Amino acid sequence: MTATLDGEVRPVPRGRALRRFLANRMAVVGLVVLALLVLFSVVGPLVHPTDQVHTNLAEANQPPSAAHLLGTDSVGYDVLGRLMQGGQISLLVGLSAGVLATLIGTLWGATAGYVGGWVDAVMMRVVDAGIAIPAIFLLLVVSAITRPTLPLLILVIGLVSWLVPARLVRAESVSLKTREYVLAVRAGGGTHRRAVLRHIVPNTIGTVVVNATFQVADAILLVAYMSFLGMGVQPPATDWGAMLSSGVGLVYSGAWWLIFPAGLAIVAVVCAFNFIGDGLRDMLDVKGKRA
Amino acid sequence: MTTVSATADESTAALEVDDLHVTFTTDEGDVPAVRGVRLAVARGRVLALVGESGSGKSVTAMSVLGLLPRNARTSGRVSVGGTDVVGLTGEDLRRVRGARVGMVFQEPATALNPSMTVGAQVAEALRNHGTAKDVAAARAVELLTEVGIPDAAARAGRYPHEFSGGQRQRVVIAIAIACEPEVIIADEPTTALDVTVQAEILDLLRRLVQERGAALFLITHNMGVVADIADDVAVMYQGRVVEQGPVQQVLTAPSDDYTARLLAAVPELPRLADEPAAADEVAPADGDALRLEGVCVDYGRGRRAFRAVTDVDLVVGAREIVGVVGESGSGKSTLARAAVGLVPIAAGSASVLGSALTGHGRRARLLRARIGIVFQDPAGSLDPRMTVGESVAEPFRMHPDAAGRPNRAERRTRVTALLDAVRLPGGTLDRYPHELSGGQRQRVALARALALRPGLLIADEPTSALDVSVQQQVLDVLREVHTEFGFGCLFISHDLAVVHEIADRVAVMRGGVIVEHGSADRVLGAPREPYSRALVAAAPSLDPVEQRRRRELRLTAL
Amino acid sequence: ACGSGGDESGGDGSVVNYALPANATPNWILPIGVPGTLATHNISIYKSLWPSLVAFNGSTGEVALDEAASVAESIRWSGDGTQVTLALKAMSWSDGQPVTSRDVEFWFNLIKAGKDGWASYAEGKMPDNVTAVETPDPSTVVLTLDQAYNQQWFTSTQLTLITPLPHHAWAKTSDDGAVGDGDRDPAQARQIFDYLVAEAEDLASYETNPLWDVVSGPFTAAEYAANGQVKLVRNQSYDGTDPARADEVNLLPFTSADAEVNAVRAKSVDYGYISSSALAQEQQYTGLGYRVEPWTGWSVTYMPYNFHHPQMGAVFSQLYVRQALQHAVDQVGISDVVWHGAADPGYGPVPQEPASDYLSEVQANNPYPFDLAAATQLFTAHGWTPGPDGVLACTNPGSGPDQCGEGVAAGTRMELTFLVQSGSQETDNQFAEIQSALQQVGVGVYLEQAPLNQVLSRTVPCEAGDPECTWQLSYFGTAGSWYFGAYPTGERIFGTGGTANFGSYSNPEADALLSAAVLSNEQGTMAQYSALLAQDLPVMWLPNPVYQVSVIAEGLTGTTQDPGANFYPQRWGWES
Amino acid sequence: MTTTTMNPLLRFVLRRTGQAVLVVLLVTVVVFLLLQALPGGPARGVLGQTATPEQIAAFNAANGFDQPLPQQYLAFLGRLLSGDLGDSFVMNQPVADAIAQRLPKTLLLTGLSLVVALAVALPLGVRQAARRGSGFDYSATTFAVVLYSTPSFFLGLILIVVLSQWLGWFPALAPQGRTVLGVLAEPRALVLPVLTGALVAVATFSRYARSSTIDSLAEDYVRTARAKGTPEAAVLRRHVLRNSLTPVVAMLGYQIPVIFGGALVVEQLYNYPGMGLLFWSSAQAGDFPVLLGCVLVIAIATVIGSLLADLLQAAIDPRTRGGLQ
Ligand SMILES: Nc1ncnc2c1ncn2[C@@H]1O[C@H](COP(=O)(O)OP(=O)(O)OP(=O)(O)O)[C@@H](O)[C@H]1O
Ligand SMILES: Nc1ncnc2c1ncn2[C@@H]1O[C@H](COP(=O)(O)OP(=O)(O)OP(=O)(O)O)[C@@H](O)[C@H]1O
Ligand SMILES: [Mg+2]
Ligand SMILES: [Mg+2]
Ligand code: NI
Repeated sequence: MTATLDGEVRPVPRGRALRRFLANRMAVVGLVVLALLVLFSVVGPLVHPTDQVHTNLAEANQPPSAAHLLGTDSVGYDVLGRLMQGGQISLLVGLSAGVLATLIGTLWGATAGYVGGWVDAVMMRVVDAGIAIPAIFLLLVVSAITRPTLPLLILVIGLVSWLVPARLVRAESVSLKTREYVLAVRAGGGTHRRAVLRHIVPNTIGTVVVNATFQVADAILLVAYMSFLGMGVQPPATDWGAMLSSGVGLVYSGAWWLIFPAGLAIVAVVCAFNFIGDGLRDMLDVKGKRA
Repeated sequence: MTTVSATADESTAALEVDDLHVTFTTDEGDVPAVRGVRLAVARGRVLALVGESGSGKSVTAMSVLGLLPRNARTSGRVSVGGTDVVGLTGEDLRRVRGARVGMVFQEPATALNPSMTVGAQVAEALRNHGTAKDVAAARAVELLTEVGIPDAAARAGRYPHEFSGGQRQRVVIAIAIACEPEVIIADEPTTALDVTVQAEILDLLRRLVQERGAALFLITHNMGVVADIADDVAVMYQGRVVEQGPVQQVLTAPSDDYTARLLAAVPELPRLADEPAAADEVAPADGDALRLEGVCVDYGRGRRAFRAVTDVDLVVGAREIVGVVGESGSGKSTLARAAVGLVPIAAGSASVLGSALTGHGRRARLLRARIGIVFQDPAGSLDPRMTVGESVAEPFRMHPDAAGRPNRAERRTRVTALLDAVRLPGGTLDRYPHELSGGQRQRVALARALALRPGLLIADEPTSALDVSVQQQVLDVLREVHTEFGFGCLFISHDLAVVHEIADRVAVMRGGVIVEHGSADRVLGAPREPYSRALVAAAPSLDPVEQRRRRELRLTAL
Repeated sequence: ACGSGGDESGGDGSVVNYALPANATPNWILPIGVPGTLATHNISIYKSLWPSLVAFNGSTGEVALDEAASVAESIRWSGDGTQVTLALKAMSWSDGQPVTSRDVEFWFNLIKAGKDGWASYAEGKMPDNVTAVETPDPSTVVLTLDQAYNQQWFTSTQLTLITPLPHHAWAKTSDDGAVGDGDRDPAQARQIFDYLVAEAEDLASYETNPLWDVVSGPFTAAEYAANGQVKLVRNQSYDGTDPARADEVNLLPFTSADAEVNAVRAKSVDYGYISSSALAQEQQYTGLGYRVEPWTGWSVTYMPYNFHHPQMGAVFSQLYVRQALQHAVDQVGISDVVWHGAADPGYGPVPQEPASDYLSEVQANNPYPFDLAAATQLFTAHGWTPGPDGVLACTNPGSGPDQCGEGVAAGTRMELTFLVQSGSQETDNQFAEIQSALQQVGVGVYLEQAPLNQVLSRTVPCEAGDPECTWQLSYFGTAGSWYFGAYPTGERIFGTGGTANFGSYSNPEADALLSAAVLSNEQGTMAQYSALLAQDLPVMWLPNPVYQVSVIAEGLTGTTQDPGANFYPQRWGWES
Repeated sequence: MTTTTMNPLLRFVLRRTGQAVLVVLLVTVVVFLLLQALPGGPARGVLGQTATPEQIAAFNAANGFDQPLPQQYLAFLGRLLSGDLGDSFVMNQPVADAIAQRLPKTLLLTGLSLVVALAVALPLGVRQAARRGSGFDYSATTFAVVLYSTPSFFLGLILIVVLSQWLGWFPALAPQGRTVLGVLAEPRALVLPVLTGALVAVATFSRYARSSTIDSLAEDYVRTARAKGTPEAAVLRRHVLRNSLTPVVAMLGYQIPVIFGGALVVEQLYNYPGMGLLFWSSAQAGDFPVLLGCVLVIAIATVIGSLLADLLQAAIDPRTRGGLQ
């Protein structure tokens, strides 16, 4: 009787999930775009070396030309080169802070929802309190008492943004923990850790992935807001968010090269992450019926 | 049995399936689930489809209403009352669904919307086809009463998770028959039901067929049910119909080899004795695997509180198999859950393998490692995001010490061996639960429960979705493992024959209390309590003569 | 109101809509400011309701006595310079009562009793320097001073503080209290002062409180909402020399400069502002029917050195260091490129725009022009050599002429932290440029950015041991670091112990000049002072940004922009 | 167990209210400590550069900044209990007045944005999931992501340039009425601010709705619903939507406090002084009483929001109702 299905079902090679990911064409496009952006930011400066340390007021505010493909900004930096340099920071901060926030938030929320009772109450009230203290204010204080460094920046952004995923995941966790497969783990003597990490968290993946992509976008933009408060990256370094927010003031001035390249880069990276997220979701989502 | 002409004109077939092929595209390639099935049911007749678990019965049924998942490719012809439904889409298809063809799904646990009251879900079936809102609501309560939900008016406002497995199944049946469709497709409609309710449901379905001239397409693995209700039988094996014909002929003189094997595997209850036998208390031998004393379980709190189990004493010996039978909703599953601490015990005490099962500490976990559990609903108890292999291997990873710290390869070997033991092919290892048939999932759950050679096995309907031949094999495995390692087992089933076959002792539950218990032979052969007698009498027999006797007995007993 | 307005201003709409600065909401109506209420929009509004006795401002293009706006007809000094006699114009309050010398005396009585609650009070200045106030007749006030002062200074900074208040309506201590001469008793005067301040603290009641209806100015406040919306309408009984030209002036609050620009582009304001970066696109606004006029402030902009900083204080005390740093600031480039021309280079303590007698040649000619080579040269000549990372370090300590200087330890690195106000693109760019230039000289610069309020809170005069003495250089000048009164003395910012001398700069020579500028009438003191500080660099001089870049609807006249950043709504009107 | 007769819902609400008080207290303590961490203190920032040391000392004494921190906090609590939020340092207004003036306006604007966003996002996300992988799905996703990744200050500016400056359809300034009624009197002027607030939220909600709808669509009960002949639209509406709401509702609870921060951009761009701006400017100006008042209001709103979200969630998923007890 074993033969019945043996003929029909070949043993699965590893990388089944990978294939499922690759089957999502948009996800692959996203991955390629992301790779290109990383290349652009990391390898780009080698191909297109520009002085991103010294200002050059004599060459400021130039529209695109052969010498400066994307023109220069208001202190004379080459915008293309600046885009590359800003990309390094934006990508790094966006990714790391997004991952950090998602990790903390997911674990926190899953645990709270799973354990329930007063532990849940305490953990979620902490989240409430965290949400109630507006991030702007925290940033203001942090910026007043520290000197921003890149790791600190990532940490701070991660720490102000884990609250949302925590809430989201907790909501799902509360309903997932009543599923029989979670009961089965508990009844079988599985640790709480296993129930949370292996059963609850993976089943919130759809929400988590969506949120993670938002976190990346948020982190990139938050750096821009933080520069406004004086907690951004230390000049002459820059990031896409800061480039965009400084360019926005020029919207009526026709200096499109100071607005749109940075804006497009942000949109591109967030879109790429989103489609990658969808792909990841497909990869981990076994039930979804793919067309 | 049936007064309607047994030789209805072929052309008036209410449901006709012709050369149906269904192939699933999966990551590992194509799975041909149905290969050229040809079937027909006329109005007023009952066609029973039996066959091996995973042979394509459910897939065939679902293709009628175009409900297969998107990775299925279908070809062939399916017509309902002359209309070809395979090509239908949109509004045309919708008008057939529910109104002309009613469908009862195999797994009732997941078939109901968890966030909608049961009454609303029944009423929706009516409203979809033009019934006014309040009329539909009133009719929904009637339907729920009809399928035997007690206190239907009040319970219509409850949510599915507040119902027992059997009750949910009845809700699904109520939905299917709501619009009095011309064709009723019932996929294992009575698996989760105890025999008394099963009999009532069969009566209900029979009435629908007889009085309203509906055609019933019944998928079941219960040969007793087939004998009881079917006019014609089709036998499926590996995606093909291997034999088809009138019930008498197929059951008594099977022409196909597989059919013969299938029939041979049907367990039979002993003839019901006319007089109850004297009580016999067999004391369990060496120590006990499970001891329940005065256990009470409540659901809800305050005014909504509901006592599901009342003052139950039950002992399962260390090497003993104790069967629990009884009415659907009588608290069997609740008792099992209470035994392993999944629901809190309101009063009384429970001890497992000699110690109380409390907390989540290391000691409790080690104790739990020695408990195997098969939940009633296999679909719900498997993590949808884990492959079968991962699910079955999970106990090894949860209790590496108890499992002897197997590495990856060892785990895989052992999982393969376990799957083999429950007669699942090795290829199942890398599939996800939703890619399996109901019976296959159930066996996965059993394999997982046996993974660590438990000292106590709680098996809640472990074979309800299996065809008798596989069931036979699985029971054999269970017995083998039992004799080899000797564990105590709480075996919950509504299939009295199966219980009789495997259990040493049997407890009969009703309304949350154990009404009778004693040796399997005595309780199932010569029960003392009227309820037990009615229960045993309700169990269908393969033998049409015996079956008639039982039905009469049951009617007098009630 | 429309009927009577037409004759003065002509044109159809005798209404002018004026955009207040972003996030500035008028919230103080009483012409006696208490601390925290001295924003120029508050002052401008109450001055149009209650004009000062003496107005001295730049509303005519140069900073001078504004006779039209003054309540005083004439100012006469006694020979020894210790007595001033002021004659009042024949004017009346809006309720018909005449404006008299008693109203001036009333002001003195209140201020003397409540000076510690008065925001403009500084010890030894008004009213301490007035020993007697006499009112020989209703239209004459004689002030006796404690000593002779520089008359220019006294007129422009002290007399301007005096505002005739409606004694007949305000000299009471409760809403329905009796009006009397209680103010002549200091204790009662204090009660009246407190009562008026308390009434003014109830912003929600401004529109209904009858106190504020008695005005002497060209306008009355028809609306004064808590959200900052103020509507001034012509005071129908005004009989002074500075009547309102428009019937109605709306002062519109804005939440941000962006929102304001949107309103400008929608032509819903007649007098607004744009960002300096928009100067490059001036024609966009002229196309909309506006003139674009940068509003230069009577101010200087700078970054104080903290001479008491525990490590760097000694370094900053070296003049050559300050000279080198100043050489690295490309003021012309920054003004033109970064500020798009909306800033003027500033080389010393006296505002350079508009030109005045106070400005010295030395300052005007910039003693330390942008010259990186000179900067480098100054460092190398004083024992600083670049380390492996390019940052200069003191390798030749000592106080000799070619050594680092007194107190500068060997190995001290030329690494500076600038505490800089955040939130302005121009400021960011300016410091990017300065950082880049200094880096080429071998000076490492760390830019620590924080909101203005933070910067101000942290920039305090301190002693080396104090915990708050951590700042080195501090910038709070996005809108100009310091606005002067009409007479630009800097005793408060550069005088030893001055309240706003954040960096604790101390130079006896400068102190002497500063006190002379206040006390003597000798010509040229201010210019001397200007030359001295332009050379001694008490702070790092930086380009002085304009107050705002105004856009003014074509046809709106009377909009000469006062460098003191006050506005005069009564002068605004439409060309016929 | 003694209160078994009490309505579980009521008990839940009561208990959560108790917790809410604790959260609010916790928040005020944290904020108090953070304020203390700000170097320099507010005096110079509030009084300006021209303030004399005497004025600064007087300011600090008047506001109790010269007292030890616990004492300051207790004084604050004491005032709070008597319903007094104190007076703003810079606005010449009691804090309660300032908040009372702006809170309704902010609630109005953001409430409208939220409603618009939900009305668009839910159907959009559900439809996307139903047609997963189609061109419609991809373009809607791209659209949502582009919207989301465009900072709202930029998005708002683009809306203004296009819809107001070029096309002249809507004014670029929000209604300037002083009261909520005054605001409502200018519906046309409300369009752009509401749209700006809504667009970002549309992106967020539609993505979550899509994701969880995909999960729900794969459930067996959807098959059951179809088998009874439920029209596809009703399947989505009755069976799928509700079970997909979990993350959206969780977001919603969080959205209430976000309103105050997120409204800032809209308020700045469209000249609509509300809570966001109040908080922002008081944080920038060191206006501690207003800051504390805002934080208090935000904390209360947060707790109410998360309470409502939890209640809503229980209403949506009866399985979790046990959690209420
Ligand atoms: N979505 C799917 N993807 C891939 N294979 C599937 C899928 N659904 C079902 N199958 C396979 O199709 C075959 C037929 O399944 P079906 O559910 O029809 O079995 P069945 O006869 O109803 O069995 P049972 O009695 O156990 O319910 C099985 O081998 C099953 O594994
Ligand atoms: N979570 C719950 N909340 C409220 N009532 C419940 C809940 N679970 C079960 N019940 C009720 O408790 C009773 C016993 O349920 P249980 O599941 O133990 O029955 P069972 O004997 O296993 O029935 P079946 O054979 O149909 O599976 C039923 O009446 C059921 O409706
Ligand atoms: Mg099946
Ligand atoms: Mg059960
Ligand atoms: Ni525990």
